[in-house]
Amino acid sequence: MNYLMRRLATFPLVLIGVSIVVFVAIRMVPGDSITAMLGTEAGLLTPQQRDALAAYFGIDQPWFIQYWHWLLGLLQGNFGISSTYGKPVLGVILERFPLTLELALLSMIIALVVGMPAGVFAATHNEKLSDLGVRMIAMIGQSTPNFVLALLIIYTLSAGFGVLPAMGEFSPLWQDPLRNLGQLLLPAVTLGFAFAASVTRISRSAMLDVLSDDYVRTARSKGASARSVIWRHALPNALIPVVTLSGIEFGYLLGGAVIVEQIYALPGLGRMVLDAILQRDYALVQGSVLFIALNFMVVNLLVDLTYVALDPRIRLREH
Amino acid sequence: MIPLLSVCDLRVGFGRNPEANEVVRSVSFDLADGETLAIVGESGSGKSVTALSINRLVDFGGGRITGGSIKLRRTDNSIFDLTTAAEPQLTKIRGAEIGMIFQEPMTSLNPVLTIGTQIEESFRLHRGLTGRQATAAAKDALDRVRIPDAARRLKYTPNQLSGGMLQRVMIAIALACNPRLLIADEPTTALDVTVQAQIMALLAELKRETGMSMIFITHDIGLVAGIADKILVMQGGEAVEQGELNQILDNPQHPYTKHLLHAVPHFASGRATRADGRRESDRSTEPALKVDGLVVRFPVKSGLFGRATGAVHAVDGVDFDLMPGETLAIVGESGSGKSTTARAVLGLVRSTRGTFSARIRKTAAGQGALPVQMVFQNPYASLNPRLSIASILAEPVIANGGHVNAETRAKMTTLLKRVGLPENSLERYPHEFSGGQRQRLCIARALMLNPSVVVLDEAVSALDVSVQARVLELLVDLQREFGLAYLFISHDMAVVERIAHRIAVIYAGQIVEIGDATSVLSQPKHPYTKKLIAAVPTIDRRHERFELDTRQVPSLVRPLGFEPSPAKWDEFGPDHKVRVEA
Amino acid sequence: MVQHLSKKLLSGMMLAAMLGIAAVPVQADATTLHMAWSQDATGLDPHKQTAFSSLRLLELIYEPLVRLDASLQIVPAIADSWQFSPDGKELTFKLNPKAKFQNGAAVTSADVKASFERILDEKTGAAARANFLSIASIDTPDPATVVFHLSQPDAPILTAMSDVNAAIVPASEITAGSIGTATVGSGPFKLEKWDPNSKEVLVANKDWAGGATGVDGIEISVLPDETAILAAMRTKQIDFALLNDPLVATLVPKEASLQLNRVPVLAYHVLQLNPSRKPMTELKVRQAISCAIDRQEVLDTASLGEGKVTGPLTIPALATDPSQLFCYKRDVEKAKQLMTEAGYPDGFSATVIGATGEPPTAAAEAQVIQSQLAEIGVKLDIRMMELNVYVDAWLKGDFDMAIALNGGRADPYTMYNRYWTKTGNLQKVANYIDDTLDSLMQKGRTETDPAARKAIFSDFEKHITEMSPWIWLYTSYSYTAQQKNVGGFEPVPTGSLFSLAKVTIQ
Amino acid sequence: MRIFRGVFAHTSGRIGGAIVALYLLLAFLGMLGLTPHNPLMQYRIDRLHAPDGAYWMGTDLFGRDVASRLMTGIGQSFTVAFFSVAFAALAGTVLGLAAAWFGRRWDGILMRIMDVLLAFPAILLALLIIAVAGPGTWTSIVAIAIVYTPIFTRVVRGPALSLKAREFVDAARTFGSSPTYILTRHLLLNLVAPLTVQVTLALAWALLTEAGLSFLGLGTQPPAASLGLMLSDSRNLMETAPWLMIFPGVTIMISILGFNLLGDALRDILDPRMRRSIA
Repeated sequence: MNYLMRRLATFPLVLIGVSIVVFVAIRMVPGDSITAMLGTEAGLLTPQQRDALAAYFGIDQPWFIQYWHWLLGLLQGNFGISSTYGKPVLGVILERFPLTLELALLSMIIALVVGMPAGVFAATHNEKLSDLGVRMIAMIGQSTPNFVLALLIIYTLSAGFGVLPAMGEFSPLWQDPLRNLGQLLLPAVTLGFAFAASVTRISRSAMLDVLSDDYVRTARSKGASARSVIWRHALPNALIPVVTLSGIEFGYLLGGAVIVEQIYALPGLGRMVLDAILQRDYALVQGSVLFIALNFMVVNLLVDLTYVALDPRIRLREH
Repeated sequence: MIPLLSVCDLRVGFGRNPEANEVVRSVSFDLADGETLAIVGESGSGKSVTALSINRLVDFGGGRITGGSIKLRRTDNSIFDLTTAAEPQLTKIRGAEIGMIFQEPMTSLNPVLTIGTQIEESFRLHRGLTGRQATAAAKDALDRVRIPDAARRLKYTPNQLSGGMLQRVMIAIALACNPRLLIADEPTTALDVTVQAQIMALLAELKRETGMSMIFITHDIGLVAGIADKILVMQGGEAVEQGELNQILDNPQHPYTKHLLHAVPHFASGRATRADGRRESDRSTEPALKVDGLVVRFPVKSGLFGRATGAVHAVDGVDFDLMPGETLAIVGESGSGKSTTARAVLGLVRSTRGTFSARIRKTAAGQGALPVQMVFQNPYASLNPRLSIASILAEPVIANGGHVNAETRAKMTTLLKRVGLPENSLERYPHEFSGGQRQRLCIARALMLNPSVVVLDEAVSALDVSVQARVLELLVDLQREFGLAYLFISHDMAVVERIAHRIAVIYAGQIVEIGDATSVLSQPKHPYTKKLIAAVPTIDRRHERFELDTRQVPSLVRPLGFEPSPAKWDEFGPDHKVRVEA
Repeated sequence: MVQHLSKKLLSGMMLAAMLGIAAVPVQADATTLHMAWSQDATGLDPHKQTAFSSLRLLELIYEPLVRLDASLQIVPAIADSWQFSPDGKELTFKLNPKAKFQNGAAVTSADVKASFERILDEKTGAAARANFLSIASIDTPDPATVVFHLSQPDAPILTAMSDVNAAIVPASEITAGSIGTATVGSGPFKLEKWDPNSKEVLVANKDWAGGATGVDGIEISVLPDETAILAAMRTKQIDFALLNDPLVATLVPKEASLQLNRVPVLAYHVLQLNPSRKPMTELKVRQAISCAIDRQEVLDTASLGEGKVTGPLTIPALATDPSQLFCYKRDVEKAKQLMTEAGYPDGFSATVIGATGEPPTAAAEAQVIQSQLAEIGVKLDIRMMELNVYVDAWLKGDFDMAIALNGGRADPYTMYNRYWTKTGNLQKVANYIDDTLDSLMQKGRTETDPAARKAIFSDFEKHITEMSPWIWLYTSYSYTAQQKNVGGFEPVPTGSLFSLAKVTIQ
Repeated sequence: MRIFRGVFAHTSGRIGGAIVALYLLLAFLGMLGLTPHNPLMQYRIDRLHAPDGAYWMGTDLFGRDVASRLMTGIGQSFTVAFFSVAFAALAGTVLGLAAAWFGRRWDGILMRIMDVLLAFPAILLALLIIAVAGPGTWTSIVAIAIVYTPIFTRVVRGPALSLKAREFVDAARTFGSSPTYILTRHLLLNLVAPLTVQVTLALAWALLTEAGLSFLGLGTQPPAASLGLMLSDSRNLMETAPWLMIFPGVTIMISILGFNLLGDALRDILDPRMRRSIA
């Protein structure tokens, strides 16, 4: 409990760090909301017009004053107004978040459902031909850039089979589950492929480590069968690295998968932030980076809590 | 009567070519019902591999039985050859007919499962018990190994129990289905001496209760005196001698057995202490090291802001002095504060209070000298694996502003030769040396700076018994030659007896008894010292029955500001005093 | 058990996916046009937005007083008719009495006046204000009549008024300050939903003065990857799409069910030199660069030949045959000669900037030019930048050379006065002006006789290509792709999608 | 030397080592200009030429030889990967050692800063850095390096903390060895093994990241070739000229495969945990 409180107490600190970095960085990037809206036509503006637009976009003051106002707003739960969406930032983020969350979850499910059994299989067939096969596939999975895989999938499906997941508008799971799954399955497979490969590799090596541990020998000395040794005794102990990896990967996915969202035209967080940066939608960039960072930290905390649930030896301590 | 187990010409090999890589060569023995066979040997003797071959767990460690037979008489009196059995048959025999316990109770239990689940599994596998029945059986099993409050402990996970408790749990698991054969592979090596005595007592009692046979594997021939009927001595993969207990102990034939019995330290209740270098009574010389009122406390923090709410009183008011050429042994069990005392003397932990004074002796010009040096317990961890021996030996010199010149090199070579290492060692790396050799390196390194005091923190504990003896000899020689004072930290009474002039017994951070080695060992006065000495296995005490004692070491965590009451001492003889317990 | 379960779960998911995929092409609502583009509108204020996609979207919602047809002739929109006074200083519009805003109110002269006053108000920040600076005052004699009083004769102002940046918005919305959040136009479609960078939903405006629309609605999806747009068209998810990249567009005709529409546009690809930077300060250096570039090859490589080599004037009615312009036929020898004369026989090094993906051919153009200029010893360093970063550098004139795709206008004065007049807002980007250019532009502005104007601008074109501050390269096509059952779309050089109002689906 | 022998004795080490060596050779030849054609030469009449005897892997949109560009592209991609990982490893090592050594407050501050960097979505962090500094080889290197620094910091800090508690460090303190000596000889020297493994695996990731950045137009600048840039340039020509995607795609996959295999082998050889179980 204390640990939890202390971990949570570091959150604001890190978030303030993240927000300052993003606040300054995005303002250091040449170009601003005005050029983002007007492009080269911005050159036609008179100084008065520019000032009026700067005031409109709220970028007419030094950055630290802007930051102060933004921080004050944040304390009241106000993330600001997105200049492209003309809506409160938090609302925009929350609209995009379900897709990103679902995509991340689906990818992780695919990765775990495929990767863990494959890893266990490879570990129990250590150095046999089947192990080498699994490892080779996993290696290829880890080595394929996801945009290559995405483009190949899209091309094969549309040119070869004349089908394609619905693009553009996203159907939330609770509105049209079938359409939703149809939309997200292929992106999830695209992301899940490399993810599954990592899970395979890490569960294989974790299993190999664990299988040489003393308590596995104890289990065998009790007369436990090979299957029971693997699934009951070894696997729970091999889960920690798998959880760590999945947690990190999941945390990253919650930040949005920019490239895959771009190719599959999914309105997720990643593309939203990218567009927000390109359109110099400062409030949206700040809000969403903060949101993503918070998610990442929460996922990390959950991973740590999972450790405790998985392994009673682990006590929650700093570091 | 057909023996329960008959091992004949057993050969076991490892690797891709097991025939060429045999670690057990032609071992044969018989074991009758209710009999206990002790297999004694040092590391690499093949004793554990022999044991693991019996229930064929050796298969999972990459080993293969390359020849011979292991015949087990099953419950229905049929004879079954384990060497050719298939895995499904073996799973029926393991646990049901052959139980096994291992050296490291801390790692031998599955850390993520409750001990209840782990005990129940045996009943589930071999008795078909499930649910409440299994739980009840598990509770009975814990009761049987004398674990108090068994019902509650079933829900514990291994990390919540001490090593001794865990070894009892292991025994409960191994004996759950009343196997007729128990293989115990160094079951007490990782445990404190008093806990070891408890486990030995328990095993002896259970054996009497159940009439099972036992194979007891150990490196400590003294330990088996109390429990074995027969002894098999192994060396280099071969059985060099076997026979009845008394015959082996009293009339050994093989030179190796003799060596084990005589050259190796065995506890002799103060009869084997050193005759040389006794403390002189006039006390005119200045001590090499004097420790006064040493206190080491570690804050216990809790709460959101990590405020200290208490302190672990690791060392709580320790005083002693150490004369040049003298060895003071500090003995105690794990957690008693003996290592912390040593580390505080070296400045590795910050002492909360207390003073040290160490005598700096005159050294050759240009070479700085730190008066106190240390040799650590684990020779594998105390040498940086990435540095050559030359760099390792040069480090203390460099650290004290010296240079690696011809003089330094000459000193290195001399010291290496003096500690008995080959001359070409300088260019080699630690991994090329055995444990004993590494410990010699550590000693040489400690001597590079001409210290007046060497702290030896369990310096021989990690070594094989015969190596131990030789390193102890070296230490004694060096002490005489250089007039070194040793602060010798150890839990092992037999070792302490061989090297100490004086002994300080430490318990819960305080010295409870200190004095002349012979006096303390032969006439212990403090109850804790008595208990400690009583627990030490010796060849002399054959078939002695130990009392079971389940008391735990008291907690050292005290509230903030707690101060122990000042010590009162009873004097027994000229150099022997004992703390008076309040 | 675990393996078994997971297999079941997987096959269930696969099934669901297949169903989901299969369900998509079957569209129940046949009169909705499913459209896709790769870049979304950036905002909804018709006076402020200048991005291509924003204009294309707003054109369907808002109407200006007049608009341009496919041959760039001015045709009625909100205004039925218009008239310049003889001295050219008064412009009178008669409004279409049927014109109605989507809130039901009629479009009146007061709305027109309010709209233009909003554009002219510096607080609005309307970029188009620069085109209307000659408006001295606006009179509204009656609800259907608007009179613009001009401070000087301004022939191009009418063309400028055809832009959606001069759209007429309700005066009431201006007062309410809701322009840009609520979209109340008088155009053929109403914006029902806008989910930026994802989707727009447009529904037909039943009250539109132009009559009934061909479809009941348009759903625009943003598919950022054009390859994916093509893939979506193959599977009939999308009926109509806007394409930017000629590499993708040229694949469309290979699909039997798809049709590619292309039309030469007014926008031009150009290599902008910065004559304020050495050695581009030297006329001969600039001319050498012009001579060293094979414009046709740039076009052939970067755009797969999809386009036409052009001079500065891209308006078909005014354009000069490029072969008559200075060095439009590559002449490396002459270029080398010029370089030597300018004192750079060994060439020089310079940096060329370009915007990533804007246009998609920018990087390719830069690379071809780099390779061509290498032949006369000019070592180009290419720096591709994110669009906004590029715009920032471009507006500051902070570049040696820039690859650009600059927008065209139906009137040459509106198109170029910002660069090539002494008072042009973007003089600091162009960094080159001479008296000839300035006076030709001023003459062109006031001249109303088409033949005389053509002569003036022809001189302008010849002069500027010879001075070579910029190297005009080519105009490309605007591409739209459609299913063959979509009918009635008429592409126009401005890139306007206004004719979607009359598109039908068979 | 021991490592080389170890790699050679290890099956996947042999394959991985061979792949990496082959790539280095190709990159080296590319740098020396020993390519079948000039990688920048635009053979205008042979634009989008399918692979044949003259152009083994075909030509691109500009008529440049794909095989030659791949050779220099490998050099470019490897340069980005090597330098970014080197910088990240260097910075991570210094920071990780500092955090472990100074402990307490400094550890807290440093690790919070790393948390800030880690909590930032990696690709966005790279994107912002590149947007601020302008794209280019060095910017990519710095961006990728910054993204990886916290990872290396963690990789170093953990083992450094446990090394700090090892007996040979205690021993060094009892001699009075200077912190510099302990940090370099006792900590750093023993961190070489885990760092080597992490570096090899990070190289694979850096190659992928470079490809991703190029896909977003933020990586290597034309006309220089990098594997990622070639791949991303090919996407709209996937149907017209599939070889433009296939060859760089396969090249990048095999290179990452090579680093992964090598990394696995090094882990097997260098990881004391693995060695213990073999012994």
